[in-house]
Amino acid sequence: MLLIHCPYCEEDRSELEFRWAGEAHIARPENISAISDEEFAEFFFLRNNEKGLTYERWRHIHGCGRFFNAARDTISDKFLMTYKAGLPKQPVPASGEGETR
Amino acid sequence: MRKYSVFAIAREAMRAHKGWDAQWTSPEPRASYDVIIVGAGGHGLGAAYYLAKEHGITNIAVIEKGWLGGGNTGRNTTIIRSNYLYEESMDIYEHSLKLWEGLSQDLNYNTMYSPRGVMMLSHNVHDQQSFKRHINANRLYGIDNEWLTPEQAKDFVPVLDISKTARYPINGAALQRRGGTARHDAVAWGYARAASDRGVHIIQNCEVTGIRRGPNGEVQGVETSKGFIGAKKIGVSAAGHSSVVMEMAGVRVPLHSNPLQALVSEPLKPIFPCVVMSNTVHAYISQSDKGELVIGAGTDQYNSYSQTGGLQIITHTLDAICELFPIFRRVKMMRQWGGITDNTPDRSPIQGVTPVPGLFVNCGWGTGGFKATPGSANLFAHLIAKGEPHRLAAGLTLDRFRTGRLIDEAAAAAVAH
Amino acid sequence: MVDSGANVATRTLPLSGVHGGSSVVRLEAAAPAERINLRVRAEDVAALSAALGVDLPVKPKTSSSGNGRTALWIGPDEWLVFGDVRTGLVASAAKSGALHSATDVSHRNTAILVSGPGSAAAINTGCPQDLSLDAFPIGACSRTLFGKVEIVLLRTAEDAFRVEVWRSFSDYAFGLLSEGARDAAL
Amino acid sequence: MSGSSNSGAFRIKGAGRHTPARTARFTFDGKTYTALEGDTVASALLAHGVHLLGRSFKYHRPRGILTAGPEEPNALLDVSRDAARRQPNVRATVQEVFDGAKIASQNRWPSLKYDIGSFNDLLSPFFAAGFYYKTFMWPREAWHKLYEPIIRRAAGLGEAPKEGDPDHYASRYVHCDILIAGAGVAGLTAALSAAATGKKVILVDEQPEVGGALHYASTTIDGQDGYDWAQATAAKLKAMPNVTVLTRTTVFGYYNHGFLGLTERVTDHIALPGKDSPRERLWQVRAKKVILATGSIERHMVFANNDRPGIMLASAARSFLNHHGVAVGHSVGVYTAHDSAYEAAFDLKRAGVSIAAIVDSRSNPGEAVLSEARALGIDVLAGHSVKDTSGRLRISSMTVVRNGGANARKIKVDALIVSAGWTPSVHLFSQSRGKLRFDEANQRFLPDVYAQNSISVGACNGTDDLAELIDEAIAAGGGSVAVSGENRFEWTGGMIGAAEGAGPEHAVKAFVDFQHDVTAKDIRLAVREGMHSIEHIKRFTTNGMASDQGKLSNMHGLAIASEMLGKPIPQVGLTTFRAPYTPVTYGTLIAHSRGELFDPARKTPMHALEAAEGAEFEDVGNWRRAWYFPKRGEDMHAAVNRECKTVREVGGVFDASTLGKIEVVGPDAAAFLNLLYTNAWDTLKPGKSRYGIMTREDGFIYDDGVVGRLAEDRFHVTTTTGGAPRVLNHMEDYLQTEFPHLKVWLTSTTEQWAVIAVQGPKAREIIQPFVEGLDISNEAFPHMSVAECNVMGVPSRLFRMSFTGELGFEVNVPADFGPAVWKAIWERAQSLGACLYGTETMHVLRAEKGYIIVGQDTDGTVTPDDAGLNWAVSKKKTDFVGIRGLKRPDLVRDGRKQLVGLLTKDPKEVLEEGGQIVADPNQPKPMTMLGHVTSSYWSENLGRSIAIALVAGGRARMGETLYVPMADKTIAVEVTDMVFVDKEGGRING
Repeated sequence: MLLIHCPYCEEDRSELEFRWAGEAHIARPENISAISDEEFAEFFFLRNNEKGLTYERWRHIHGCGRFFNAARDTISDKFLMTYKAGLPKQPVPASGEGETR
Repeated sequence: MRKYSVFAIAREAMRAHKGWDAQWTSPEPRASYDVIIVGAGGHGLGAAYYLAKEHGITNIAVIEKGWLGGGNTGRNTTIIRSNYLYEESMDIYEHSLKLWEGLSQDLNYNTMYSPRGVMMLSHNVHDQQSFKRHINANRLYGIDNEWLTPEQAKDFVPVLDISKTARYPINGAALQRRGGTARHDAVAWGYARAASDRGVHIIQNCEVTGIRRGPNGEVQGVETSKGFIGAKKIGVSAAGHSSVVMEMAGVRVPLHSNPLQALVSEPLKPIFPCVVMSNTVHAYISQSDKGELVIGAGTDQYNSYSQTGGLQIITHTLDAICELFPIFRRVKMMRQWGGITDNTPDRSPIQGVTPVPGLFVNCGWGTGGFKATPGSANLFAHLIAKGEPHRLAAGLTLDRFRTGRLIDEAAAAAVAH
Repeated sequence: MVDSGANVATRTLPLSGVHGGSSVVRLEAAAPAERINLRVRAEDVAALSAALGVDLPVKPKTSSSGNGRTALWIGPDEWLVFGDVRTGLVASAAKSGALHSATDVSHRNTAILVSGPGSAAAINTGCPQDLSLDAFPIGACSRTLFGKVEIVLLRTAEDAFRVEVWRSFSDYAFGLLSEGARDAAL
Repeated sequence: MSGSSNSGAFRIKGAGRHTPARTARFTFDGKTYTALEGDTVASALLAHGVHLLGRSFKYHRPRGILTAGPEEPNALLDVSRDAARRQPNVRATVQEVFDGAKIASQNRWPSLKYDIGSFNDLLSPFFAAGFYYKTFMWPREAWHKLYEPIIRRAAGLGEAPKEGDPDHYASRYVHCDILIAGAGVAGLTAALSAAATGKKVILVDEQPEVGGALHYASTTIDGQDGYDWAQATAAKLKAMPNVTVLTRTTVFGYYNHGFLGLTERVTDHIALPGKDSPRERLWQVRAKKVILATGSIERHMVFANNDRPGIMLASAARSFLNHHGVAVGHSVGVYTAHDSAYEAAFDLKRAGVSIAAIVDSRSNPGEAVLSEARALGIDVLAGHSVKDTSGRLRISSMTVVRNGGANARKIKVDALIVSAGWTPSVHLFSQSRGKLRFDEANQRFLPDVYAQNSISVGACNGTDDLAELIDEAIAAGGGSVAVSGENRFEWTGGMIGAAEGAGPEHAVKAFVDFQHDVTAKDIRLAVREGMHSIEHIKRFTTNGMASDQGKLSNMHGLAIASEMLGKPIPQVGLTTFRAPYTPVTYGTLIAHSRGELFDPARKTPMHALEAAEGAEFEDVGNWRRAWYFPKRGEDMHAAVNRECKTVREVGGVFDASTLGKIEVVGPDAAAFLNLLYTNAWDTLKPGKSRYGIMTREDGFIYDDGVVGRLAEDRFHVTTTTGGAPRVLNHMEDYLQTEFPHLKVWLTSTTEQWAVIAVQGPKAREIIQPFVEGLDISNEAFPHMSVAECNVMGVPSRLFRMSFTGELGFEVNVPADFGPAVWKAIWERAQSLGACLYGTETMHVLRAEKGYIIVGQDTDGTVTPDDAGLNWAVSKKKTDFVGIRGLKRPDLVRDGRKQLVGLLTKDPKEVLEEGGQIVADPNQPKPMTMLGHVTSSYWSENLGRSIAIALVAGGRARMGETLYVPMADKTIAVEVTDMVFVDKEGGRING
């Protein structure tokens, strides 16, 4: 069960309160009715599915209700950061591999 | 290859089983092959086997970053059925089921295909409408699937609770008697042994890191952790990692990789005779030959390559199982694990040519990969050998996402397992 | 409008008369309340606060009370405001003259009052949030999950909470709270 | 030796920590025994000299007690309180005895002593690892019909319970700063240190009391006996407000982001549990930091016939003696490769037990233990091995040979204690996704790279020295405390893999995994057959896959494989440790989520009134909806026929409260709806409503419903019952992320309103007296009007709308007023001859009018045009969600499936919903199917059946005859339009 920092509630909350909402920073084309079939397929279906750093959306559906963005490593499932919807893609530090103790 | 039989076992028993050969060899890679298949799961190994057996192509390498059969082939709940709704699905899963029926004999390896029946529980009018739609379509297509009353369902699975006071009472069930289970490791190992025997190289612990392309964009081979290996044709069958491998050739595929969890109980004496699934309460269960209750849990909501998932997925599955079978509340979970499923937007697979000459793809099997293994492998072999899809797999192309001609089993019938 | 009369409807609360709990937790249905879901942009918060007579809190997870009304921060532009019946919340909000959305949800929600030393433990039987006083002090509030239903939780005292829940989920919430109350007493 | 006579002949006076006067009686396989309170089933039976407790999985070999803890692979029993409270596969070494317990052995028939299944042991040459992959293939059907049932019957261990579980379980979420797993020396010390910082600490241990290895070890801490120090420390910790100490609690899973699952056994050790007490409690902990102090587990020696009852780990024998006061035999042999077993021998010797010999496979045991052994007069055979044992149901002798020598001698023993050294318990570390490294010097895996905020201390971290361990634990806790300790002996030694005594590989059974009967030769066979990865070996032999999950066997198996392969251990690999650490009861994981609390059953405000009127209900999503209202003697068919007739002829009252409702408010409300629905909304005037269709970007119908405009800036949107939450989520998604510039807000009001639909010719007459301040005549309030008004003194919303084709109203009143208004309306309706009707009649009436139900007549692949609703797709709008998806090639091609009506040639024939449609019923299979029946009913109003279907090119097939082939007959149908009743639509105006 993930622990997710909601940038609106400014607090870490259990994954149970959230719903994943797909890849982030995919803007709906302004001129959507004019794009080609290929462009539509790209917009609607194609996703990066990164192994490693991914930018994704979550909704704090059982909390403040806001959609927001997150940067997460899909290998470790670690969140590198979360930030509010509408902000551009944020640069993140490289995902740590863990440490020896 | 030494033939397996009860007589061979008896002979070996007399001499402490010293005479068995390795089931497959572990050769160093050649400089190049006619065909390279990326991914030594059941689909990849099977495709190599059928290329050798049915298409006369034996200069093949199956390249695997881990160990063969170690991905979803060895991590699933081994359910086999073919009672899907759309013709494209029925074609491929029924082709697969027919191959399952003779697979042990074909491979000379007991894959333990056990047609103990797959029963899908109906809990409400909507389920009933959907199941009958499937049953009728299956019947007209020549696939067995029948409607049972609650009492008939209980006759088939005596531990089923069909009381009207249940939170979601059962109002009937669909049963495919030819559906069932098989032994997952045996499928990978059986294909590996049979392919290896026909000269196929299985290269384990070798990670593909790039796909080299020629002047016309055609494939030339793969860069790997063991160096460059040339190939005229490349078939990618890498399940949850298909996005990653296809990206190396610059081809994007519409996939999400999600953790899918499963669990087994401690071993119990036989109590559960078949496979039971319920879409309404989201659970499926069977009992392995060792006596473990094998329970498929849900998919975690986010994409991940971590092969782990949240405890809440497990608990939500178990509460559904125990609601259907209250006698199991005192049973214990012995082991839980996760795999990575590769899911397409319409939850149906992609198998076909790609924009890159010589590159073929087989992915997106989601939760249906195991049951499809022989059929998918067989048709993938055809695709690679002929350069175009077999009639039975013609609808599984990438192009459907452009045209909108989806095969949306999920939309038609809740979650497809 | 609540007066009895031949042709005047009477009110039936979803958890009417229900109570329960254990030696350390008391569970009871709250009195009927008037509630609005209020949506306001940041620049209009002051105007709405003034009109309602209660400061709309802008810090996450906080609430404020005034003039018999309580406002809970739900989201960055969302509040749940409640008060006694016939307090006229929608009309008050309208007087602000500022852009907003006030939707009457008086009957959508019902509330369960949880009190006693075992309250937090009872709620934690189904709520994944940290309800220690440090993390969830008096006056803290949050929309969250309770078992399989959504609730809005408000801490009204060190050992007292108000659980707001949609009416059709109230039986479930009360049932699970009862289980939690029983376990909290052990 | 003289033991307490009633609690067992092997009870040693003065030994152990139980009170002799406090006894409990239980039965084992029907025979009654007396135990002492605090005994485990294992210690209680051993006290009576009972060693034979079970049969193995495959060969049905007699098995005893190997361990004293949760790693036990052999002694799995069936424990019951009563018939319903029966638990299979319980570890005798964990289960505490309670008065009245009924305990039985498993996996044997007819009895534990004479088990027919043990015939398998004689056939074992045939049953080599993986033999089943090589045979049972002929004839084809024989696997499922013949061989598999035999294998299944032989396999499995315990019997599943036969009755539903009457016990209940609890669950709690909890947060802490530091969770400490394990309360041995390391865990307790870390807890003291952590507690001193004032942080919130949870200390967890799986045993009934804290102490871990201090239960048996000769350790002195702070000048006190170690066990006593542990109890005093626990008491001190429990008294601190920031510390929680949980015993009988197992950390079974270490998941993502500091989330851990714990299971607490609350009543399984109590004779008469209180009725409010849960059997077990699930703790779901979110910890900021985790200190793993999980200790280590002793390994057995791998040699021939090392599985006989009476053979057990040395540390287990010590626990039974020092904690429970039970000697494991009269004449005990020792076979070891590690110093620790010597201490067990010393303790036993001092308690008066004869030590036959210490057989040490090493030629150089630790000096300290050697001299102590000499001092106690114990015979030590260093550089020797046990090459075999004998004894049918219990060990009677061991055969000892000098390493490399030939002359074997038999030594009589009634118990043999063994130790091959200790395996650090890195399970939780590994579950947390930490990476292990191989400690070559000590042949063990240790924590290396941490993936979460955790730290391993003590034996699980490979820290053997007590002073170092204490320092490590204090540092991990972060506080400053002083603890000092001393062990009597420092231990050396240890081995993994087959011991000398494993003998020639083909001749003997030297068990690696006891429960699954995996022997050293099975692992060697796997390697020979090409299994070179430990995962392959594990799966091929099933080593480590039994219910103990390889706690004893994994390292041995790995070492044997490594030797066979000639590869160092890290290259062969280590299988991953998966949760749970020990098996966890489903009931605990589920906790309250059962019965009424399994899934909330949502009921409308009028539910109780409807039930009182005799309603049958159906499940629609989470909702319970009134399905039909049978009168005395009516079946569903009769009731629905009557309701259908009455609504069309007089009127009916229907509970429509479950429909989703969303309040859309703001100056841009119409603009927003324009983007979310295919229809145009800016043209809708306040006071009017309109049927809307929502598509997603792909152009397929997602939801539908009537939308009323209450004011310029306020809409009352309705959705389907099942679609309400996802439609709101879909709208919020677009509003927040694609159209955030729009000034509009959304609020769910589904449950704010009770909705009472009144339909039929007398609908207006029925509601008229209750409506205040509104003219509801056809002229003033025509079809698709909406208004705010008072109903019975309550501010309400009145819709003029119809899902039946009749004159109709939907009265929305605030939900708490629903029952009163419903009652009043129903009383009047009844007096006018109208009826109550449920969802089934609603379905029939709407089908008679050709109104679709999204989710039944459409399935996520249907466009508005397919559904004949193209009129609802605005041609003027330049944008709405779905506008582009709708134009894709496959969505505009000819021959798509379209909704049409079907009339059976035989009017009495009612089609099956889900029936498939073909043009030529005589074609061979697989047939070409044109579509399917989506809705089908008997229409009492028409005196015939009606149906709606999706048919390829359907609208171009009007009048065509098609066929619906069923299993027993073929039904001919004619394609028609979808409106079966009142094609002109006049009835809607009454």
